[in-house]
Amino acid sequence: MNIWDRLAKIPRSFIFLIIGLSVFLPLLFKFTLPLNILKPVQEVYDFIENLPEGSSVILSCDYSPDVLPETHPMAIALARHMARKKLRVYILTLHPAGTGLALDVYNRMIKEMGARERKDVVFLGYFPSSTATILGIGENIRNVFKADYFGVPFDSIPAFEGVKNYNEIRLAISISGAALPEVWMTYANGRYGANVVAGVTAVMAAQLYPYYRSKQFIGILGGMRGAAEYEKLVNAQNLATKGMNSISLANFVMILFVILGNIAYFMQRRKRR
Amino acid sequence: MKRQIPILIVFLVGLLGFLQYFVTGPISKGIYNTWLEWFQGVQGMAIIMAIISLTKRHWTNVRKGKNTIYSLITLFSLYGMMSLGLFIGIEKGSLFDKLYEYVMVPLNATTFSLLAFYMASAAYRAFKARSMEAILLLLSAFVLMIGLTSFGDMISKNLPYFAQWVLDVPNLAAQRGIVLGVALGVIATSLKIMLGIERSWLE
Amino acid sequence: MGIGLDVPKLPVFFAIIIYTFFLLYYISKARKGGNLFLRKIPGIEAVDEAVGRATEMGRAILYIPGLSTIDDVATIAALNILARVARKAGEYETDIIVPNRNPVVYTVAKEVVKQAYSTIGRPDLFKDESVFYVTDSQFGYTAAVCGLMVREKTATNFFMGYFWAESLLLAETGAATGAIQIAGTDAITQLPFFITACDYTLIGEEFYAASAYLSGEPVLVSTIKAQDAMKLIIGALILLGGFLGLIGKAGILNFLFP
Amino acid sequence: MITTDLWIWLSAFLTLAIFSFLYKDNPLYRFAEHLFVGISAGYYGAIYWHNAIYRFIINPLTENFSTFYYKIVWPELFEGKVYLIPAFFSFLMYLIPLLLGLLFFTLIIPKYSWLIRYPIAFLMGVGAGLALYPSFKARILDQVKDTFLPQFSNSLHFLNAIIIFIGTFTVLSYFFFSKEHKGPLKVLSRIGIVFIMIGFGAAFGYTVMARISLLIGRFYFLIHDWIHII
Repeated sequence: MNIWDRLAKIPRSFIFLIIGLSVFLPLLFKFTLPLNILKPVQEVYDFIENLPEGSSVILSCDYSPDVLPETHPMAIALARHMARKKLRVYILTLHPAGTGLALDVYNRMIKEMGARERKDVVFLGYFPSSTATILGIGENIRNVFKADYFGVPFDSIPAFEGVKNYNEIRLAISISGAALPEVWMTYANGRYGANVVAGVTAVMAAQLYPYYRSKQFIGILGGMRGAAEYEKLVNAQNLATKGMNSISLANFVMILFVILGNIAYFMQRRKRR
Repeated sequence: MKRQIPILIVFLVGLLGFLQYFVTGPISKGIYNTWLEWFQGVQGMAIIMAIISLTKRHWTNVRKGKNTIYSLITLFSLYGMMSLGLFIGIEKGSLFDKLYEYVMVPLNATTFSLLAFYMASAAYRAFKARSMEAILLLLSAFVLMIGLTSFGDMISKNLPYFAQWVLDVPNLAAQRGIVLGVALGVIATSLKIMLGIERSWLE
Repeated sequence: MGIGLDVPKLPVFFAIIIYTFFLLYYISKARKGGNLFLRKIPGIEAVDEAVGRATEMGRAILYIPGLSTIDDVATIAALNILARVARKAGEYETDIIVPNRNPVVYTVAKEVVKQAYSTIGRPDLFKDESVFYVTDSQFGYTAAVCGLMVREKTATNFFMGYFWAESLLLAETGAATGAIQIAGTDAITQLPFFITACDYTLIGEEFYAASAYLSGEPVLVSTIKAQDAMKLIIGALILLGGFLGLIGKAGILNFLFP
Repeated sequence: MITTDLWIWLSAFLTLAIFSFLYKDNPLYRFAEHLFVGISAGYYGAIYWHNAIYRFIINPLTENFSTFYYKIVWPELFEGKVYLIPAFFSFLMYLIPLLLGLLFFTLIIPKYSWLIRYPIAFLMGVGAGLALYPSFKARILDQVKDTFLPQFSNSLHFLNAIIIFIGTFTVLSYFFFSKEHKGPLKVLSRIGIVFIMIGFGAAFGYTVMARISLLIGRFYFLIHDWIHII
């Protein structure tokens, strides 16, 4: 039983343990591996950085709890940047199961980021029909946002002063694990020329990059890496950065497994011939 | 009666659904919206079929005393959750919503996250460079798996851009070629169903 | 009433009409006995070799007809190939094991295997317990079949039909037992796992073509022929567009695209 | 340190129950699996009732019936003329999907369960009919148009366009079955399989990362929301 036979006989649960640890351990420690900022993310940061104080921005958290690991850190990192820039942020969701997480971003902006309720940030809750909502904002936000999630009427919300539609809304950010950013792009950008940014899971990002290249999106945050890059830009490294460390280590271990497995396979075949 | 009328329904409903695209005016808008509304309504009611077959299967288990406790758990959670949603409501903060967030989501996410473990074990035990095709596949996968992580940044500044390029160009061409073929297959199936040639769904 | 023709969309209308014509043309030709040529799919020899291998080793063949329902195109294709594999297994008198996840597919699969044995004049070879229903649960079925692969030490594993995430588990366990494995599916997301873990994989349409070739069933063969005809047109259009684009005249074709 | 929120405890328990399947199949896992099957069926049952059945059949049915009813009882409520026929017709229209949907219940009565073919026929018809135009346009025509080459310019953009052109054409030729892969077709399909393998490799690399992100989410939940280690 030379080394290769023994290697070929490693029990499955041992492999599970190794990959489990390679994902789990990086979460415990606070260290940052090098991470370059790619253009699609840098352009989002630069765009928000150049917005004058008090500009209005829509943050649409169109994701449900099951894609939380990749999308929620994006929303929080973007919210932190916009709070620091003293922008006026309107938070809503077009996903039926998105209300809870959108509310969490709202509460964090008030408690941790010093945004003043209904002056710097407004929470508007869930809107069932995405197309009608996006088009409605293009006409007049007064007809769409009649009151905030807590029932405070449109007119007594200072954050809405002087804002009628996309002409006064400098940016619409849609974060989602589904195709909602595409709906924002098709109608908000396509019909009203609004600036749109997409924050999507890695799987969805591949489909949206062609629209970034044709400038229909200002920029795109893709998967855990996109979130980690933005956390690095606003230097508030959090879940996404730790997540990137886990992904890097786990991918490395996965590649080692493939190489090791192939070596054991070929060595054994040569021995048998 | 059992076969002719369903095939007639499929043909007429399908034909009208297809032709309305090519006619402008209120008539075509009317057909499109009505078809879409009725489709969503009837499809919603199709869940009845799924729930009936699920109940039938687990109820026979209970009656035959096979796997009873587990089948009872399925039946109880099925009708419990449904009646909560139907009679008490599905809004934010309702018990139904809490069960969704604290029971269904973790079960779903954890079940799928098991795949990360199975992939690692498959990477070691099964992914062999048996053929030229498999070698190419593994190399392209490595480029992605290294390029888009911190190791990619360590190796060289433009490795992430190369990984992105592999996604944007060769991968896009391959996916497009496959999508063209699959789309032709899907359309052929739809046409055969509408024309009553494909009848396997009638059994 | 304001009814008008939406002219820019008409190219799609004519394209669908042409496609329907090809379908009906080839189906009538096939039904009138005209021979429709389909090239031999390399995967089909691999199927016969794999059955031969199991006979040499004197061990059973495992055939999984996918985890989807009976109306799924992939399941129908899988059952066509099962008929061929069962016939070959009968000729070599090698056992075949067919575990099923869907009750309806189970009843059809049993009929297919019984039919296969009687067509080669060996109805006695058919063992009733060789084709069985396991469970409806995705991972429950997978765990049971993986256990079977390791216990029975099947020499050849076939994974034909539609699969979800469990494809990885099945292919990996089979590879670890050293069995020859052949897969065929149109589940695009699962193909990478099958390609690296199996000895041969029928990719997407190749899988349909193989089942059409093996079953020789007129509607199936003519569908492949009609698709090929459309592929010729699309290929020509791409070449034309490419050439015209190079000389900056691609605009001529814009009328084709609504 | 450890959270006191019982809901979090329940989620943590279920998460560990599913993870236990990694070691081996056990009663804890089977409980969680059967709970999952039941609760998700019940969830979709309620969601489809509110967002599909009620919204597209029951609600319009009752609304149309009430307008039709009031048009008879209080015609003066509607200044101008009262059109009974269109009101009745629009009410009737929403009876059709309701009746079709109710036919699903015949599944329980073996003698009449063939009636289930009518609603299925309607779903198949609408599904096939409505999908023909969009799928042909979006998945064939738009893809072909985007493969056309731009004018020559020694730029990366042009190089990419050439690669996409060659890749799409060769992958298409790989799936051509009416002629033996000999001569030029053999070369084309060999190039095609190279592109296919690169495509599948990229998709594979992506799936690995997507699954690991989910696993990170579960571990983070256990050590942050449940036991507050970090």
